[in-house]
Amino acid sequence: MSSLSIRLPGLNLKNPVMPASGCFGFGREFSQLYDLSLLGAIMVKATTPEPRFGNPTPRVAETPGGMLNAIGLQNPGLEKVYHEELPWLEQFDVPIIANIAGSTEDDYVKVAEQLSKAPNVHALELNISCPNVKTGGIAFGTDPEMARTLTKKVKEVSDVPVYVKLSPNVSDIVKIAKAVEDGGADGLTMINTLLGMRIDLMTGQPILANKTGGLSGPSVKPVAIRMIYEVSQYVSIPIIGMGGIQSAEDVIEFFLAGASAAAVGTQNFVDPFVCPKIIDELPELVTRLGADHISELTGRSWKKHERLAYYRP
Amino acid sequence: MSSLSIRLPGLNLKNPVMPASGCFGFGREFSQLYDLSLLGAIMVKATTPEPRFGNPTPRVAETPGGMLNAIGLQNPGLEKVYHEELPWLEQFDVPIIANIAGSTEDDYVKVAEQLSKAPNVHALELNISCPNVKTGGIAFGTDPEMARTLTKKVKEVSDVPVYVKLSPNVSDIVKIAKAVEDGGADGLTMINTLLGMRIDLMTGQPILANKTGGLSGPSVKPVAIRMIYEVSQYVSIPIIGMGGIQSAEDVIEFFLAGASAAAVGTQNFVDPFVCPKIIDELPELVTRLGADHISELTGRSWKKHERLAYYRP
Amino acid sequence: MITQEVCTVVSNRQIADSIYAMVLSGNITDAMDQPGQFVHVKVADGLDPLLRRPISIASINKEDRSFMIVYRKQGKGTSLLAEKQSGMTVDVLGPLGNGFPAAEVKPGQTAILIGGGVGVPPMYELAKQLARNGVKVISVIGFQSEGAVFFEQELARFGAVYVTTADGTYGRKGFVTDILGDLGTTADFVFACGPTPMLRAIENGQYGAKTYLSLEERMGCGIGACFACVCHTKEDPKGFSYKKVCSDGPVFQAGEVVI
Amino acid sequence: MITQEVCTVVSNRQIADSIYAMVLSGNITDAMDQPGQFVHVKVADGLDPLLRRPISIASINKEDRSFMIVYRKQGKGTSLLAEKQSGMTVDVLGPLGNGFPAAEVKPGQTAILIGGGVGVPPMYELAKQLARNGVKVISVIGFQSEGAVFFEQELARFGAVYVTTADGTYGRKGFVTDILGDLGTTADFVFACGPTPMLRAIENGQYGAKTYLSLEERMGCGIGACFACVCHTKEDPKGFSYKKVCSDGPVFQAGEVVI
Ligand SMILES: Cc1cc2nc3c(=O)[nH]c(=O)nc-3n(C[C@H](O)[C@H](O)[C@H](O)COP(=O)(O)OP(=O)(O)OC[C@H]3O[C@@H](n4cnc5c(N)ncnc54)[C@H](O)[C@@H]3O)c2cc1C
Ligand SMILES: Cc1cc2nc3c(=O)[nH]c(=O)nc-3n(C[C@H](O)[C@H](O)[C@H](O)COP(=O)(O)OP(=O)(O)OC[C@H]3O[C@@H](n4cnc5c(N)ncnc54)[C@H](O)[C@@H]3O)c2cc1C
Ligand SMILES: Cc1cc2nc3c(=O)[nH]c(=O)nc-3n(C[C@H](O)[C@H](O)[C@H](O)COP(=O)(O)O)c2cc1C
Ligand SMILES: Cc1cc2nc3c(=O)[nH]c(=O)nc-3n(C[C@H](O)[C@H](O)[C@H](O)COP(=O)(O)O)c2cc1C
Ligand code: FES
Ligand code: FES
Repeated sequence: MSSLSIRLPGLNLKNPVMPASGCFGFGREFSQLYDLSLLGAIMVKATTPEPRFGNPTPRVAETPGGMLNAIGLQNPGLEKVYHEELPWLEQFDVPIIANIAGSTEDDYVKVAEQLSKAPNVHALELNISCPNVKTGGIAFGTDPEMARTLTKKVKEVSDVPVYVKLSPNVSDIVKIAKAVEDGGADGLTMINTLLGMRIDLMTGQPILANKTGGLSGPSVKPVAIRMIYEVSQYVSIPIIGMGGIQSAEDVIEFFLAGASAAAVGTQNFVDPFVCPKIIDELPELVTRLGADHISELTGRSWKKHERLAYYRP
Repeated sequence: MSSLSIRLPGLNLKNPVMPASGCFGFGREFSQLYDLSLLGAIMVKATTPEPRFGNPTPRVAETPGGMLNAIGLQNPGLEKVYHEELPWLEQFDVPIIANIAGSTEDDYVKVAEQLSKAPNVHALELNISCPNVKTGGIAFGTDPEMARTLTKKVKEVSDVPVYVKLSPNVSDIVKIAKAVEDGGADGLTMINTLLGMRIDLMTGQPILANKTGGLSGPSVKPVAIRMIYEVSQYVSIPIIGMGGIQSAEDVIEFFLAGASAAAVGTQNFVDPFVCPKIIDELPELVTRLGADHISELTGRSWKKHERLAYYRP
Repeated sequence: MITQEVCTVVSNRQIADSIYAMVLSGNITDAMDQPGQFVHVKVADGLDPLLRRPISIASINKEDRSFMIVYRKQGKGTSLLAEKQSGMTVDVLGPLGNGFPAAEVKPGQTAILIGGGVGVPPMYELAKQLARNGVKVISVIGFQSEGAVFFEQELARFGAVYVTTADGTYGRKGFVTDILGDLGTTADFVFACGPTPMLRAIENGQYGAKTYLSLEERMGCGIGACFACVCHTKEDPKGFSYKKVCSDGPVFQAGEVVI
Repeated sequence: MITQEVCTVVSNRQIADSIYAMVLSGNITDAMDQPGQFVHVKVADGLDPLLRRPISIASINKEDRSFMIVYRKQGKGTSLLAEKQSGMTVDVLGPLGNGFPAAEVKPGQTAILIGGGVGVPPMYELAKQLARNGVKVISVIGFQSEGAVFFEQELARFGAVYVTTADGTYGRKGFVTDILGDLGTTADFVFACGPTPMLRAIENGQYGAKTYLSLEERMGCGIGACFACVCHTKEDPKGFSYKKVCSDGPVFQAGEVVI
C-alpha cells in the first residue's frame, strides 16, 4: 500500500491530491498535458440546472500573492455535464467530485439528484460559498440554518456522499461547519474564496466587471489553515483542504492543520503540472517527516501525539 | 492650500497618511529615523487600563505576501501612556489617534475617558477587532449590538471624536459599520487583521505561540478595498483605510474605494521610511489623476462622476 | 502540443518607446506554427507576480529553435521581463490558442495585415508566412506617436507598409482605418490585431472578403480551463453560447464572436 | 545612527556546509561599532519574501567601508541571499541593537567567546576588537559536524580555539559546555551566541565573572516598534516588565532576562 492512498466517504483515492473546482474545467484541457488518471480525484466545475454564461469580462485580476475571479458559475448546464462531460471523463481511472450550485434549494436538489447517478461521480461538493453570483451561492454559506437545511435536502436525494464547501467570509466558521455536519454532510471542503476587489487607477473603476471577486492563491493560505485548524477540532467528518496550495509542503501544512486530503486551485494556472508534481514529491516528504502514511499527519498540530521526527529540508 | 490637507472629525491633517496602530509603537523608535511632524497623524499602539505583557513569543510569522502577528496588546498601561508616552509625543506637530482596547466595556470607557483628555490626542480609535486576545477585542467587533453599545458608552465619556476600528472577520461588514455609526461613531478605521495561522513542518505545530494570529500586509489589500468599497456606500461617516498599503498608488486605491485617509501598518517594517516617501509622492500622483485635491478621489469607484483623466504611469 | 519549458533569453532589446523585443530559445519552437498563437509567460519565480502573462509570438525561427516576442513595458510583469538579460531564463507555456489561418490564403491573393500598437508583433510572422506562399501582403500599422513605431522595416520586406500615428508625428495622422478607407484595394483576406475599438471598426468596415481578428482578454489559465476569457458568440449575443479567447481564439473570424 | 542603505555585494562565497560569507560595502559601516549588533536585510525587492531578515554583523572594515555577514542557507530569504553575486545589491537597515560591551573588558583580562553554529559569526568581530585591546581571548565554538565548521582559523589569530561537533566528526565530540567544564580558567568575561539551550547551559554554568548572551527571536520591525521580540526580565518573570531583543538586546547580561 502506498503511503498516499486515502479512504474518505465515497472516495477511494490513490492519493489525496486533486484539482479544485473551477480551476480545471471538466478536465479536457489538462488531459492534453498529462494523464488525468494520476490524480487522486477531480473536482469539476460547478454545475447548475441550466447553462450559464456567467459574468461579463474582465473576470480575473491579479493581486499581491493571489488573484480575484468573478467567473459567475459559467457552465454548460446539468444536461450537458451529465450526458457529455462526465461520460468523457470515464476514460480515466479517477473518481469525480461533482460541484453543485444553484440559485434556489430546488436547483441544488435537482443537480445533486441527477449528477449523483453518474457512474464516475463518487461524491458531490455542495458549493454554498460562491461569492460571484447574485442569488444563492454564498447566501447559503453564511447562514447556518440555511446551510443545514440545504445539506439535508441534498443528502435525501443523493446516491453518493455529500461534501459541503464552506465560505471563509463568515464570522464563525465552526458554527457553519457544525450546522452542515448536523444536516448530514459526509465531509467538508474548505475554503472557497475570500471576497475582494481591485481598483484600476487608470479608470478609477474596479478591474472586474462584476466589481467584487473571489480571492484565491497563496495569499489566502493562512486563513485556510486557521479555519481548517479550528473546524477539524469541532467536527468529526473529514475535510478536503484548499486555499493557496503551491507545493507538497503546503499539502502537508493542510494535513497538519486537520485536512484529510487537499485540492489545488489557482496554482494550476501558474504551473499546469503542479498536481502530478506534488503527487510525485509527497511520498519522500511524508517519510522525511517520520510518518509511514500521510493520514498520520492529519490534525497533528492539535492532536496529542509524539513530536514529529526532525524535518530536514 | 496643499492638495493633501484633509479635515476629518477632530482631525485637521496636513496629509492623509499615518502609521497604523501597533506598527509604530508610540513613535520613539521611528523618531530616530525621521521627523514625525511630517506625518498626517499617528495611530499609537493599543492602550489598556493595566499594563500588559501580551502573548508568548514567537509572535510573528511570515506568510505569502503578508505576515501574522499575535502580539496580544502588549502595552505599558493607561497611566504610563497618559503620563509618559503622550507627553513625549507633544514635541511633534502631529495629531495623535489613541487606540483603545480592553477586556470589558468598563476597560474601554476608562481608557477612552482619560486618553481623550490628553492635549495631543485628537481622536480615539476603538479597537474592537483585535484577534489576538482571549477576552474583549474581536468579540465586540463581530456582534453588531455589542459594537453599537460600546461605541455609545465610549462616545459619552470621550472629549474627542471616536473612530471605530472594524474587524474583517465577519460575514457582513456593512451591518457592523451601520451599528457603530448608529452608536454615534464619528468615523471608521478599517481593516484590522484577518485571522490566520501558519504551521511549521519541522515541529508540526503552529509557528505562533498563540497559535492563531492576525494577517496583515499586501495579501489582505483586496479584502480591505472590497470592504471599504461596500461600507463607504452605506455609511455617512468617513473611513480611514488600511490593509496592505505599500505605496502612493495603494493609498489612491483606498481613496477610490471610499477612504478619506489612509494608514500604513506592516510596510513600516519592510521600509521604515515608507510614510514620508508616500507623502512625498502623493501630490504628483493626485495631479496625474486629474484631481486638484486628493479628497476628490474619495469614493470615485462608485460615485457618479466624470471619468478620471488618463493615467500615465 | 502545448509544452512548458524554461527557455533561455538569447537577446532582449528596446526597439521603440517602452517596446522590447526578446528572443528566446527552446524546443518549444518545434510545436510553433501558426502566426497569431501566443505564449503564456511566467516572468519571475515565486509570488511576485503570480500569474503568467499572455504575449503573442512575433516570429518563429525553426532552424535555431528560437522565437521572438515583442512587448510593451507596462505593469509589473512586463517591467520584470524588460530587465532580463541574455542567458537568463523565462518559463514559457505554449504555443497556445488558434492563430491566423495563413494556409487558407492562396498564392496570388491579397492580404491586408493590420496591427495597432502591441497588436503589430504577430503580423510579422504572419507576413513572413504569407509572403513565403506567394501572397501579396499589404501592412497597415498604427501607433500613438513617432517614438512608438516599430517593425516598419521588418514588414516592408514582405510588401507595402502604411504607418499611422494618432498624433501625426510620423506617417499619416489618424488611425489605421483612415488608410484602409483610402486603399481602394479589395483584399481577399484581412487580418488584424490591436485594441478593441480598432477591431470593431475593422469588422464594420468590411475591408476584405474574409476578415480575421485577434482578441485580447485578461486570462487565468491560458489553456481553456478557467473560463476567465470568454466572449459571446454573434449568433447568440445574450445567451450562454461562448468562445474562449485563449483556446478557441485569440483569432476569430469577423462575425463569429461579439467584440 | 540607524540607516537604510542599498549596499553592494563585494563577495559572497560558501565557507562550510550551507554556510555563506557575504561582504557588503556601503557608508552604513560608518555607524557600525559594537560587535554583536545586527543588520536587518531585505533580500529581494517586492513581496517575496516580504519581511527583512536579521543577521549579525560578523566583521567590520572601516577603511574600505565594508562589512561581513555569515549566514546559514535555510529558508526562502537566506536561499535568495546565497544566490547574490558580487555587484548585486542588498537593502540593509542597521546597525541595530546593542552588542557585546567589548570596551568593558580591560587589557590583560580573559574573555571566553562561545559560539554555536550561526552564533559563531559575531564572535569574529568581538575577538578582533578584544585582542586589539590586549584582552586574552579564548574561543569555544560548536557545530553539528565537520562539514559545518567555519571560522576556526580566523578566530585562532586572536587566541586559543576549541572546536566541538555534536557527532564527533571534528574536534571534541559533544557541546561547547563540555569544553567549558574542562577549561579550568576562570574568565573575567564570557560572551556567547547560539541556540537557546546552549545559552541556558552557559547561564547556569557561570563560567566567568560576567556573562553576556546574545538572544534570537522572530522579528517584525527590528527597531523596537512592533513588540514582536520581547522577553520577560528575570526580576519579574511573569509580570509585564520586558526587554526587546531587537533594540534592548540582542545582547543581555546573564540574569537580566528570561531565556
Ligand atoms: C492573446 C494575447 C496576446 C498578447 N500579446 C501581446 C504582445 O504581443 N505584446 C504585448 O505587449 N502585449 C500583449 N498582450 C497584452 C499583455 O498580456 C499585457 O500587456 C500584459 O499581460 C501586462 O502585464 P503587466 O504585468 O505588465 O501589467 P499589469 O497591469 O501589472 O498586469 C496585471 C494583470 O493584468 C493582466 N493584463 C494587463 N493588461 C492586459 C491586457 N492588455 N491583456 C490581457 N491581460 C492583461 C496581466 O496579464 C496580469 O494578470 C497580449 C494579450 C493577450 C490576451
Ligand atoms: C539578532 C539576530 C541575529 C542573527 N544572526 C544570524 C547570523 O549571523 N547568521 C545566520 O545564519 N542567522 C542569523 N540569525 C537567524 C536568521 O535571522 C534566520 O536564520 C533567518 O531569518 C532565516 O530566514 P529564511 O528566510 O532563510 O528562513 P524562513 O524560515 O523562510 O524565514 C521565515 C521567517 O522566520 C524568521 N526566522 C526564521 N528563523 C529565524 C531565526 N532563527 N531567528 C529569527 N527569525 C527567524 C525569518 O526572519 C522570516 O521572517 C539571527 C537572528 C537574530 C534574531
Ligand atoms: C477561476 C476560479 C474559478 C473557481 N470556480 C469555482 C467553482 O465553480 N466552484 C467552487 O466551488 N469553487 C470555485 N473556485 C474556488 C476554488 O475551487 C478554491 O476553493 C479556491 O480557489 C481556493 O483555492 P486556491 O487558492 O488553491 O485557488 C474557483 C476558483 C478560481 C480561481
Ligand atoms: C505587529 C502588529 C501589531 C498590531 N497592533 C495593533 C493594535 O495594537 N491595535 C490595532 O488596532 N491594530 C493593530 N494592528 C493592526 C494594524 O493597525 C492594521 O490594521 C493591520 O495591520 C492592517 O494594515 P497593514 O496591512 O498595513 O499592516 C497591528 C498590526 C501588526 C502587524
Ligand atoms: S484563460 Fe482560462 S479559459 Fe481562457
Ligand atoms: S522586532 Fe519589532 S520590537 Fe523587536
